[in-house]
Amino acid sequence: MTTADSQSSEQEQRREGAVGPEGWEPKIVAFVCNWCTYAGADLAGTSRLQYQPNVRIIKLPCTGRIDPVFIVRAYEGGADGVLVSGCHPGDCHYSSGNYHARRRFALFRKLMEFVGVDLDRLQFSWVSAAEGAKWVDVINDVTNRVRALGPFTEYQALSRWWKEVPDEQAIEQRA
Amino acid sequence: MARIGVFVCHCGKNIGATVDCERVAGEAAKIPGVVHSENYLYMCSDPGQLKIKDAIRDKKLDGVVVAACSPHMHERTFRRAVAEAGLNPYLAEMSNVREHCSWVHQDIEDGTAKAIDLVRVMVEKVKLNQPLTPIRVPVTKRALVIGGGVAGIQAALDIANGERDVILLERDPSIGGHMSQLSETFPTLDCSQCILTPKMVEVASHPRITLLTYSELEEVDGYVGNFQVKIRKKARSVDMDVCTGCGVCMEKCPVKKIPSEFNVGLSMRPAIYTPFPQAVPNVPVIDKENCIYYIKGKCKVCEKFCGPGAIRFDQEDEIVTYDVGAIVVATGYSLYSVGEKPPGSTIAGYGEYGYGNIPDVIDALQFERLASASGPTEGHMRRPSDGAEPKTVAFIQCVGSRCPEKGITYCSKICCMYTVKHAMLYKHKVHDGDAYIFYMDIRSGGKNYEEFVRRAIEEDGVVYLRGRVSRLYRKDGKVIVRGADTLSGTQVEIAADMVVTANATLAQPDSQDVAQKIGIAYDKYGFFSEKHPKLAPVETNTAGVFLAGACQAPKDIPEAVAQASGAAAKVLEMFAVDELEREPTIAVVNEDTCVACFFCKRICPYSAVEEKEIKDRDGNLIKLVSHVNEGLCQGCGLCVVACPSKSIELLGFTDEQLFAEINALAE
Amino acid sequence: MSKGLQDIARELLEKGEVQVVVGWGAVKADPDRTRPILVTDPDEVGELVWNPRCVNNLAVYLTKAKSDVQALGKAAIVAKGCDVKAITGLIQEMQFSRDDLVIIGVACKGVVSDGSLWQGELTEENRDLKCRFCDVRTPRTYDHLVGEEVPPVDAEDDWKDVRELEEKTPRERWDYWQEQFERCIRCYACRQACPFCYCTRCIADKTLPRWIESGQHPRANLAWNIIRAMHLAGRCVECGECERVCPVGIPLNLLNRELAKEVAVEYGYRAGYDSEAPPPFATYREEDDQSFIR
Amino acid sequence: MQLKVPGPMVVSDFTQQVEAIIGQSVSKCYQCGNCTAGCPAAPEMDFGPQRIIRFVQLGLKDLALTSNTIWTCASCVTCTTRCPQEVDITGVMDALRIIAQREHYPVQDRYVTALNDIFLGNIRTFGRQYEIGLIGKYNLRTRQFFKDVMLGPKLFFKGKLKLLPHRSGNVREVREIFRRVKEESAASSANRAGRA
Amino acid sequence: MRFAYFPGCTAPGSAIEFEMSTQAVLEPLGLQFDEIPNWICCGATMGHTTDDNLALALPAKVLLNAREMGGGLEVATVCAACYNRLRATNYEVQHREDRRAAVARILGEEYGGDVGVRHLLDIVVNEIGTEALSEKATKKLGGLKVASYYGCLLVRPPKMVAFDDPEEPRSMDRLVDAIGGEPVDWTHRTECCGGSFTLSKISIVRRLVNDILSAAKDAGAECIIAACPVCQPNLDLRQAEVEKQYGEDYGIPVLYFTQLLGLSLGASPEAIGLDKVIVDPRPLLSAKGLI
Repeated sequence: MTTADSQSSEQEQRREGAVGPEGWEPKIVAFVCNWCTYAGADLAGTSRLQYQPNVRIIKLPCTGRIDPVFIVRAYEGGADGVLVSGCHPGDCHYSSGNYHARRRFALFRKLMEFVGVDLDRLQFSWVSAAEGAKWVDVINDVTNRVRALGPFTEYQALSRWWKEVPDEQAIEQRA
Repeated sequence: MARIGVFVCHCGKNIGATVDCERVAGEAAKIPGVVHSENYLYMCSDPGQLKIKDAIRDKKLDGVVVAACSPHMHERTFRRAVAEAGLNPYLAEMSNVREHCSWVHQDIEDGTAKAIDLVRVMVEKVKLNQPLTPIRVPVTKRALVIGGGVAGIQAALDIANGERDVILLERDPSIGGHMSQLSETFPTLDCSQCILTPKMVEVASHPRITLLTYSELEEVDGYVGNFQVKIRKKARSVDMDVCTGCGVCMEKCPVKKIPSEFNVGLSMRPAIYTPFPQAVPNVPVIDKENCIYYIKGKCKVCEKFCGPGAIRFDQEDEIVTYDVGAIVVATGYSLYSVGEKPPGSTIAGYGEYGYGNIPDVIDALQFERLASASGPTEGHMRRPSDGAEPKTVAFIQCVGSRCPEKGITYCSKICCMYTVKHAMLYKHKVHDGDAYIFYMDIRSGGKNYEEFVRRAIEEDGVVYLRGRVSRLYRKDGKVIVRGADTLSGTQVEIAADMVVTANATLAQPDSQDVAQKIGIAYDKYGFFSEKHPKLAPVETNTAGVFLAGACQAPKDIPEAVAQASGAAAKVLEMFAVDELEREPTIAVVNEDTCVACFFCKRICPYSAVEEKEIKDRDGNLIKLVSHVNEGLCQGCGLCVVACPSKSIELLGFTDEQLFAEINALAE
Repeated sequence: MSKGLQDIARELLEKGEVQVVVGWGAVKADPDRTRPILVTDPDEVGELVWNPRCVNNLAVYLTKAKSDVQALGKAAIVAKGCDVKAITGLIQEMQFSRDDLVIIGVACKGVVSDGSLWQGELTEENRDLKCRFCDVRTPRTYDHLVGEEVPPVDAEDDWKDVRELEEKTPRERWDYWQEQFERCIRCYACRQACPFCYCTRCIADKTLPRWIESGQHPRANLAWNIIRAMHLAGRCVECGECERVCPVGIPLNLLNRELAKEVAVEYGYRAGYDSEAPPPFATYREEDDQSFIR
Repeated sequence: MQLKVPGPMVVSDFTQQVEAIIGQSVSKCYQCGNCTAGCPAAPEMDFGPQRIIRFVQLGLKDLALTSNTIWTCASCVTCTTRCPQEVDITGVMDALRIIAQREHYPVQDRYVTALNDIFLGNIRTFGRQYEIGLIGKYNLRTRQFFKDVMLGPKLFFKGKLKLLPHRSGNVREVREIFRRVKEESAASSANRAGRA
Repeated sequence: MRFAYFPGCTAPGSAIEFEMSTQAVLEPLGLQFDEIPNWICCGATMGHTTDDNLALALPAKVLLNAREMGGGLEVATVCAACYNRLRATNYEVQHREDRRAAVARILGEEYGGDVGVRHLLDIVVNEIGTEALSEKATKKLGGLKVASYYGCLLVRPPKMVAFDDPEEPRSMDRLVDAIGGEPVDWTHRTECCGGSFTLSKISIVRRLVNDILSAAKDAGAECIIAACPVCQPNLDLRQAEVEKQYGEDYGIPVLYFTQLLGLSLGASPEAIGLDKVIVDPRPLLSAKGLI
């Protein structure tokens, strides 16, 4: 939001071209844990596997560190889909973080479904540090599904009402 | 305003081929707060690092983003370089434009666009990075080893020989563990006690080792480098300093008929006893449950005959406390019983084997005692019911193991090999006898193990029958074994003189209590969990606590010893420094807004969250808040998410940083 | 009914067992309503009433964030079954201990959705929606009980209301909730009435970072309502106070009940039943459902 | 004998057919042989139960359904009780017998099926069992006119065999049950065939 | 205690003494067995080896009929085979959605496995209890050596049926002990007698019966008791031919547990059908002064 005006013209063109389904490319944010999925994505890289370029990774120590609000914020920022990925059950670097995350997201998912979000826009996977190939499958599949749904116009329509007003209180506090 | 430097690496062609690095650097320069941006062929090379250092100094950078490979590869490198230039290393971050970008995309437009996004994300994060210092904790250079079996003995000796103090804790009256009960060991057939006893003696005489036998762990407090342990020294009723170990008390004790634990019920012992003649320490204990004096209030025969006057009927349990820096857990295993299911257990016995009530059906440990030269039969093969030499012996493997029906799904690992050994020992002792082994698979992976199996079959004539045994019952003084051989597809019935069951290896029945006291994880069978199954098999999830031997999973002697030495090396590694340094990724609580609901405390996998009282100057409680012990916190961030009032931050991954990252991707 | 309640309250105050009784009192100006009152004097217990107009969940006054009842000394609270669930939840969340509180439970056949509809008996028309699925018409725990025990409602489907919405298409649900949330004026009455919103600083008010956009517009309203529901997941006892106080009539309890249903179905847990139980989102089972994770 | 695998190894239709009846996967069996070891009828079987399970695992339908094993099983449930992997071996035997009869496999032991037919026929007719009719008809069907000829009188004179059948009051309902069972079973096998 | 009674097809016929002796013990034990109206056959082994749907439909019908009697009665039965089928049906419909649906389609009525099923032995040992039983048993058996034979269907598979240990059951032994007999410790309590082949595969049956009789004899049993109308005739009726084939001389009377129980509760030999047993128990019992 804050940097929209600083993008290169090329970038802007690219994104402008992607407004409608014509030439539109899905934008997906992935929240992944540092120990399994991030490393699994590294392995996909070192194995030179190819996948679609629509996903942007945000790294956290553990899926248990992912607050559902982060996901809400990603949608607010224009994401068409969100992926959460971490260690397989039993493999968590912090022993139980992914188990807690599993419960939290099982519920959050239901809530999002209940308010009318298509669940292909909110997906979950276990990808271990050894599963480079699985990471590729997951990314391609998530991307294809979100592509099939088209832009998340419902959510993005909510934003059109909105004009960014700098949060003066926040600025004050930081100063 | 921030002063961020962005450094884009080509990694030769590795990144440069599918990411236009110049354009990435150019775009980065336009991000508000970025005051320096450049690209270079190899950022991790010395000249590359120098560019970063120079820019830090020249442009007075307060944050660095290196767009290169995975941080798992070079984060340390760049943080070190940044630190050398005088900037706090935690103000540097990496954007992974190689593994996550150039290597996985072919189109240069796609790769470049994604790389720009990835850089933007990290720039926004670094703007909010705070200088952090690694957590430093002092180390008490004394170790506690729990369990005096072969693993514990080995770990204690290795640490002590590394010139560090060790407390070796054993709950039985003597150290030695299961290994001291064994006759010979596979695959070399050397005598178990002959190789173990010297080590036991060395433990007793080592100046660096404090040996606490007949003692149990009460409580563990503190964290890595700074544990406080409480140990209960049970009353022996014998003064260790006075007793000479002459053994007269044991001879004179009028109680004679207590089944010997050491001989697994195959012989009897008195109420005052040492478990076996080579016990270390060679000081008896009085078994209060069976001692006539303790039951009826009179007897004291042992006291009358004790020359040095070492008997102390009034001795009481004593609690001692030690500060230790590291703990090695080596509590060993227990053996499955075919007897009836104990109340509350999920593990049932074998009704089809008569629940252990058939006299000539013995378990593997009993066979070890029968075969041992120092055992109740002095090594002669004599079956328990009538003392006759058994001429037909059936050995049954996988009793309790690989048997979900009775509660245990795993393979006990050591039974295949010790059963071969048993059959071989039997054949060596009874030349005209027949040995049959009922097995499902022969798992003989190990140095010289398969050769050992072949030797038993080819040279000693041991007969392997592939199948489980469905039923055992007694008929005319024999044990009828109803089994099968699936290779020939036939039912097999053997009228055996004796049957030996290779019972499953279980976790110690109280392993969960021990784990909870120490604060380590355990699996559903009660075995302790290692930190990582591949790369950290000796460590636990609790820093400063290490595992050795069969308390982690079934293991044979060389594996237990190897892991014990590994644990000792880990301890000595820790003790090589005066202070431990840990990543500063830890959680901190905002006490002003904390409402003391303690969801954080409930969810923390490391029990790092404590309740803290905030008091006024007069000592009156104002409120309760939570507090994160930085020695215990591992930085997972579970508490941060669980906190309803958002009063906890995870340094290095603060909510503000993460929102900034997400916002950087917004349109 | 009120008489029995007054007797108990008087005795508690006279014997000094408690210093304050939190209960409902009549509103003289408006006979259709009752209001929360604090009684500290045994002679004033006549103020206390119990009838189907006693809608407020008084548990909200027990937390430090909302009132200083705790400062008045040991309290007794008059509580319906749903209110007692809230009390149990607060004890579970360590906001006070059971020993610090005397619970005067009231057996309840339901309260009226609107006091003016009260014609002397409860009907399908005037009974509050939340009471149609009530599982605690007799409180699950209490020190004193006013009235005879009432069996729980035998609803054919305890989650009929949420299932009805679940059966619609995602788009229909989206439109439905947008229509609801659009009206939200971010007055935070829901937060104020909720016994579990006891944070001294709500994340809606946190600015560094800003968790939820402030202001009144669809995107921010959606975020607030989602996050509010998530924060109450596994904790909300479905007392319906949020929905009752909402000035624009958003069916907030429906959102809460969707999550309560999932928690009940997936984890066999009902909030407010057991103060000793671990909260469902501070614990897990290895065999928890993971069919949604590939 | 040879087991040929012409293409990718998939779970065979036959295996699935058995698993649908027993409600359990036969892949749990690790061939320990405990079932064969404890089987009271194993000496009379041409393959032990463990072999039969193996046939089912590999989809070797003809071997499984033409062996005498499935007709020699006494349904004593010893195998299922002692199976370390909790495989319902007795259930597999039942399933194989059911499939063999439905699909008209040549039955190794007509004595058993003859008895079953008559037994169930009696239930269909009378709602209950009619023992003297059972023994008589059975001997007729299996052409062993004099088999157990001495047992019948023994029982008869002890007052244990009644000459007249003892009817249940709701024979009509019983016939209806048999008719619906037939429909249901036909439907479920058609279903399975359809899936395959 | 009141139960819905399912006598089973053998009650009026081959196991008439089981039925007679059951009826004889009810009153002294304070039990009331009300016969399920219009009960039908459970299908027995023949049912479940012929059609998986039939195997459940017949017992489910019986249980539904029992439920119609009202009062939430549990079903009681003495036949081990019936007991096994009824319990197995409950287990299957409780644990398998597809089977429950099939049963509902066949019977036109939902059955979820909610009607409890008890064997008389279970009721006597676990509800009445051996202590109370000992008090009621006025005529003690004077140390009669009894081998308790449980067979297959009473204890297996444990998940479905067991009120006792599947390998080392002791209910009947405790019962024998309570009424003054001496339970012998023997090895073949739960070995199969081949009952389901009693008319079709006689050679197997003879071998298995011989094993059981021989084990009982070795253990010094004077008689065998059973709780199953398939086992008892098998061991009793086949005894002569087994003796002939294997050259043994057993002569061990095989009784129903209810017969000994009836005796100890003071029933007459006629009332418990001692005359119906092929290997005549009367010489043994009169030698012991019991009749």
